[in-house]
Amino acid sequence: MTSTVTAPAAPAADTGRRALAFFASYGTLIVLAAMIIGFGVARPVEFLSERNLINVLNQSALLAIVAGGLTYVLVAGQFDLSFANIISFSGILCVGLLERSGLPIPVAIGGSLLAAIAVGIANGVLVAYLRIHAIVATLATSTVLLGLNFLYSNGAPITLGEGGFTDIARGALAGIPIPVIAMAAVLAILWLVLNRTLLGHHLQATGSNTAAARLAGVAVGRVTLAAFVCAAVCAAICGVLLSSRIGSGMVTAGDGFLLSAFAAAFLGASVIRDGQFHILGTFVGVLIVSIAGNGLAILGAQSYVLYLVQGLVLLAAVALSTTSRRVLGRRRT
Amino acid sequence: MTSTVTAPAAPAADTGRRALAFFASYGTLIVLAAMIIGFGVARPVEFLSERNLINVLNQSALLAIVAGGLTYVLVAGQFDLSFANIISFSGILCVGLLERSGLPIPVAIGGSLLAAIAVGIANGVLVAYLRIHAIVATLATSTVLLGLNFLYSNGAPITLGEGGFTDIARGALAGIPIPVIAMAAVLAILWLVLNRTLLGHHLQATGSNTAAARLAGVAVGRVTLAAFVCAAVCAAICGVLLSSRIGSGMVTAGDGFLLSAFAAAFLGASVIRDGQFHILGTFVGVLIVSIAGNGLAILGAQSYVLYLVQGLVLLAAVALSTTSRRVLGRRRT
Amino acid sequence: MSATELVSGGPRRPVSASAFVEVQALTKTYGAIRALKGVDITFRRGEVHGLVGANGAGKSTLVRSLAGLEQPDSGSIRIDGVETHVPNPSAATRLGLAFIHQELNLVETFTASQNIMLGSHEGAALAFRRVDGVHPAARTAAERLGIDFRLDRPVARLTVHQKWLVSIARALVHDCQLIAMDEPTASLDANESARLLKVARDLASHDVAVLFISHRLDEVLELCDRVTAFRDGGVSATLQRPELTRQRLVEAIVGHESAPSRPARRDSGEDRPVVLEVSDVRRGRALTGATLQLREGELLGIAGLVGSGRTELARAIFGADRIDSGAMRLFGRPYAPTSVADAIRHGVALVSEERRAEGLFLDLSVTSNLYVNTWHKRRTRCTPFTSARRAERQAAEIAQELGVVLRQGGVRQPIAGLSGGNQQKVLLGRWLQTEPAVLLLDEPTRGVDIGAREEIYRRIRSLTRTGMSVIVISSEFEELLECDRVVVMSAGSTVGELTGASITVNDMLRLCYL
Amino acid sequence: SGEATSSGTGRTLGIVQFSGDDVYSNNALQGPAEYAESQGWQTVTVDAKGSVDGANTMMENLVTRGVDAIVVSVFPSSALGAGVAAARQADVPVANWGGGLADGVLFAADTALGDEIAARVVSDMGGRGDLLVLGYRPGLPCQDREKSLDAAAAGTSIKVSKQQITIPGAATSAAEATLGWLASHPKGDTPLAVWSCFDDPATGVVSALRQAGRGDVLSYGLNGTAPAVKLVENGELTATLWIDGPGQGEELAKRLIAHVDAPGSVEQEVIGGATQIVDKDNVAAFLEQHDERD
Ligand SMILES: Nc1ncnc2c1ncn2[C@@H]1O[C@H](COP(=O)(O)OP(=O)(O)OP(=O)(O)O)[C@@H](O)[C@H]1O
Ligand SMILES: Nc1ncnc2c1ncn2[C@@H]1O[C@H](COP(=O)(O)OP(=O)(O)OP(=O)(O)O)[C@@H](O)[C@H]1O
Ligand SMILES: [Mg+2]
Ligand SMILES: [Mg+2]
Repeated sequence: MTSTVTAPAAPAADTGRRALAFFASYGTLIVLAAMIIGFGVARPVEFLSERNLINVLNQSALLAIVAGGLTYVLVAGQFDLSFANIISFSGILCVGLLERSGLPIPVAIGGSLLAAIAVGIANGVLVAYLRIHAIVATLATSTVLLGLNFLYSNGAPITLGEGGFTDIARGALAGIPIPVIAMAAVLAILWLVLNRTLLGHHLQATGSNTAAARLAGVAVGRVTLAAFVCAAVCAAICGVLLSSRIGSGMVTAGDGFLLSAFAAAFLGASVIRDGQFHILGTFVGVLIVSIAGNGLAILGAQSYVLYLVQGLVLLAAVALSTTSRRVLGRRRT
Repeated sequence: MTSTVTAPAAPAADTGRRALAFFASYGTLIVLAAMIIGFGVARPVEFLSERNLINVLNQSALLAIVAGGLTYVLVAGQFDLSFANIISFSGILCVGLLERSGLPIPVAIGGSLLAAIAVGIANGVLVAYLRIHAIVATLATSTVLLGLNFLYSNGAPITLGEGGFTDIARGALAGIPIPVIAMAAVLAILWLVLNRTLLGHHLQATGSNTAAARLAGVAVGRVTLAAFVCAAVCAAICGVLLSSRIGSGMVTAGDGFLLSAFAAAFLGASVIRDGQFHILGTFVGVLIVSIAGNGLAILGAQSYVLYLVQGLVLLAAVALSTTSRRVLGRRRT
Repeated sequence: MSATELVSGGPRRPVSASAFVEVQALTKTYGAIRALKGVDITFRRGEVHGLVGANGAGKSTLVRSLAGLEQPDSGSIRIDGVETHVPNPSAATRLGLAFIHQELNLVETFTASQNIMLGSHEGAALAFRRVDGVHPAARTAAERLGIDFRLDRPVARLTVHQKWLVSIARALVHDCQLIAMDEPTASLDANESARLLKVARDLASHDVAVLFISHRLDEVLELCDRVTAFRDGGVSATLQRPELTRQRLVEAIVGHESAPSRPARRDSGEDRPVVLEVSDVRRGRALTGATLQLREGELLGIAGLVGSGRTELARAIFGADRIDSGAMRLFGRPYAPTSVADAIRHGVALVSEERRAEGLFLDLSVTSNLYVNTWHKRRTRCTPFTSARRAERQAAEIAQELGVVLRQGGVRQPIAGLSGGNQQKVLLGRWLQTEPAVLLLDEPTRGVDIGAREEIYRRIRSLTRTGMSVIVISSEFEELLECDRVVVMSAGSTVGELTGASITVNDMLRLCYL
Repeated sequence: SGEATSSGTGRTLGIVQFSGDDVYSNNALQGPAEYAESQGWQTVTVDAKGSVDGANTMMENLVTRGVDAIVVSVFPSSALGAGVAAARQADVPVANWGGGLADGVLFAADTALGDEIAARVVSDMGGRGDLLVLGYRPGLPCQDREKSLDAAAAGTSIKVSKQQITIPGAATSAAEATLGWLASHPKGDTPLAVWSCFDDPATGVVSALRQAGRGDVLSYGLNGTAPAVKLVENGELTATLWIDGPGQGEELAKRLIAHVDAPGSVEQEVIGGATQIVDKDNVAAFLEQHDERD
């Protein structure tokens, strides 16, 4: 007798299993909590001040909105690389409609949302009906959008005069910044639609098994298109708020959101559920990304520390739940 | 009997079908040919000069090398966001080893290849063994690499003295620039390994259906790891050549390759085979991307035209074959 | 008389005594589900060892543990007396174990030959070799199974059933000492099943240990030297050849004797109105003229050999495929579904034969799987929102009614955690929720245990009594004996019809080969 | 385009933009373009899209196209090896606006010019307090400007903390860094200031200050872009250094053209430029002078 199978589950290992199960579900949340506690202990006065916490939410707001929209596309089993340019595009368009065409604020906002819907439809048609791989299709629309941005703005930022528009992102209602309110509203709607409506159920089915969804009578094409439109609308909301916040429309304003939104959504997929994208998870992912940035900035960390820590936090957050699941289950073939 | 369904295939439609089948297989190549003819007619002297054609190949070389490596990861059904930072990283490291540590050229190159292999192994372990989603894992290693780049270079470019190293990318053998030779060698090896060895066969099986491959006894983990290592090595070769070409190591030198490499690989997936990644296809994709850039630069197009045309070329190249396949087949449920 | 008995039946070998694999006190839990609770079982060289048991009894889990796909929680596996750890499938292959798994797992972009040979290439990973063309070993394995289609085409272009043959052939290329077959005949027709049983016996006579899982008791009775019955994750009985009778098997599986009831067939129902009329429907080479009528409340069977176009016909009726020519009428009105959704609106439902690829949302909950196309009925009144709690409560009721064994996790657990048979029941439930007038069932009992099978037919019967018309496609002709009428298809067209007392397995087979 | 004069007939000036959306450098490149056209040259502008490899590629493409001189912007000349080599081989003179001299780069415009504003920062702070420096080391001008600031702050009791911003996303990353820094530097008696190495991050700084409601923090930028001047006008940005980029560019073009007309007649040279600190006090006058910028 040479090689022995030692059963991994020893007698007293039951509490171990329970701990693993806990880590598997809540690993990502634990990392978030650990980060908050860590920064809170290191810099209690600055980090845990009410002002800074509201600040963190305010900084998270735009990312959360766009990552929420992206989550829809990911739930539908697709991919979107165009939302960063939609952010820039709708910002430029909105500011341009205000400043160049002199339209009133609601009309300008409405106009840029409509334009974003058109882009979302284009993405959806290319992917769902012409069956072009989502990465190519959205990369292409994204490039075309960049061209349109340049065409409309000539590459230069369009600056806003002081006016009502910049108050939108800078104002507050009952002490809560308007972007935070917008984030709460958008996430609530996204959650409700995804979990409590036909569209949401069909989205999940489509993402889970497209062939089966189609054979169950789900209008897979329309559902996919809807996901792209939702993502585009969220990106446009983010773009409008961003241009209001920075006071101008810029060709590359949205670029910084591309990777962070993906990081947030994929982080979120390891929150509680295993590998499925969902709105609450994405929000947790956004918080992790934002709090890491905020806390390190408060600590005044060097750039290289910033990057090293961000990378490791990203890994830790996912690895804790993933490896617990693996040790626990080893279910997936 | 009232409603009769008439068969869609009319009598003379046979040549139509054959044309469609042709477009389905060669649509992407047709777009490439159309582009070459278009630029050739517009600027015959400059565009079609031998000098420029060698130039185009030379400019494609680095992108082709890194996109070839990326193709392996895509064939294995994974994703890699870290290669852009591996390019910068290995460039900085190689230049640093030469200039700061005064090592001889082969040692410096070997050192940066080894470092890249380590990064590739890290990616592979995270994805294949810890089962972290490739997007999160490679985003994390990529961020950590960026931190290391800043740590090593302090953010500033490390400049090379004129010396043997810069001759590598600027030299030529028998009139053929060395990067072109490197590209040919790398692509040939990648093609051979993918199509004529067990590793390549297993890579394809893993990417096509991981569960089935594992059931059949393919060492899925090891194969996936190998794919990430290949991608990292190709990125490092690209990074070394790039630093030799530009004469310095820079923190952001590789960033421009991220989206172009994806565009090339996904364009390539529509070449001849339907939706499968392969080395020759990727090479065609690289040519499309490079020739569009080169031709438009020779025409002296405005930025917005550049982006609009590139987006539309991307779409056209894929849409032609995809829609032909769709009209032709409509097999898929 | 069973279909298999028609074509098989050979001499019995004496049982050899050399134990090859000994499983001792094996346990495996999935969360709170105890799939295996201390199983002891021995597989001997030269013996065909049957495993039977209800859905979810743990048969596949045992096989998967041997294959290195699952790591048992405790217990041991001894191979030739040596306690052995099987970390992954390639280790299992090296140990001389080969497997036909319950679910289809092929690399769609590879050719049949490449799929058969996948995992059995030896040598350095980077040595040059060609993997295209047809490998001689693959051809040999294919010939053994009587495969008559080309092995050098991508399996994506094969039919489901051809894919099954490929998957079986893969297990035969290995030079193995134990071969475990998890419901290998579920997707085969009578002829092929018989051939496979012959292969199994052949292997046993060459001193290979054969492990054979099936819900078709006739096959088990005919083939196996010894049968172990599973119940709830444990062994409920082990029967040797002399004591092996159908009755005792049934007893061991369900825990009590259940008489296979054959409900009285109804009259042909000539007087009832015709609900669905299919006239000369054609599509490519798969459908070359199908004609049939379905009456209200009728249970119509479609018999045929695999590849005879039954699935294609069902898909055409269901709007999943366009037809080239021909016409259909539903309730007397012209019926030309433009899409699946359109067919569902017209009251047509199809439970597909390919459960995993075309039916299940593996990572979604049982509730989501059940309601995917009936969420609109779960809305809170006057709002566009579905009610989660009510939906789950009702889902639990429906699951109970269908006899789905949920155990822990209830209707919230991902359906991936249910055994194959239970998944099938959920799919049936999904389509019943759409309240169809015409229900098409393509191989509804594939992989379903005999208890559940009876339950499903009982349910179908009671559905027809409410006026629903049902079409059943099955490769197990005995099941079709339950039908009011049977249409036989061959090579894409309907070739005959059997009614009432004239429905016999023999007649069906005769028409198939006409 | 442009009416042909004797010297310029059939000649072309190639211009490599750093990135289509880098307003300041593109504005500066208007200088050489306009001057060259006034001399009867044609111009062709290409976009490196912010990628250093792209810049090398574009220079090669311009050489292939047969241009007679090249102006590139912002990328350090030391990282334009292949492009410069191609140009040298074809005897095409190269000038770099903002990237410094190198072998093969005949003329360069100095865009660092950071001393003036560095001195201003130190004097505004009274030589004490906390200063956040938002730098971008991959860019040569930013490197030099940071050095100027370090030199000015050396020997004072100003406490400097440094952060690197990212491009793209200069404004956003600057805002984030500023917010974090603000949280750990509450309003008090010590002077607080944020210096950005160019105006894009400075706009991010201003939005962070606004968001945090902090009127007590001084903020500085460089280049004098229109949005930054507007912020100065609104009193939100303390000061920015206007640099006459187009003027520098024009000088570069003059020398390049002289060189092409008579090779060897012009020395390798770094060109300075007109600068002016724009703050609340002189912004009105500044805008009057430069009304074409708005
Ligand atoms: N991946 C899994 N996750 C959770 N539970 C599982 C998983 N696989 C199997 N089970 C559970 O383990 C039990 C045994 O399943 P198993 O597949 O072995 O049954 P079986 O006897 O093969 O049934 P069938 O005849 O339906 O194939 C079932 O209750 C099933 O729900
Ligand atoms: N995807 C496909 N590609 C090519 N031919 C196909 C395809 N699907 C079906 N066919 C052809 O259609 C014929 C009928 O297949 P179908 O699956 O309808 O048979 P079936 O009687 O339902 O068999 P089964 O019992 O396996 O379901 C087959 O002979 C096959 O050649
Ligand atoms: Mg089973
Ligand atoms: Mg069938």
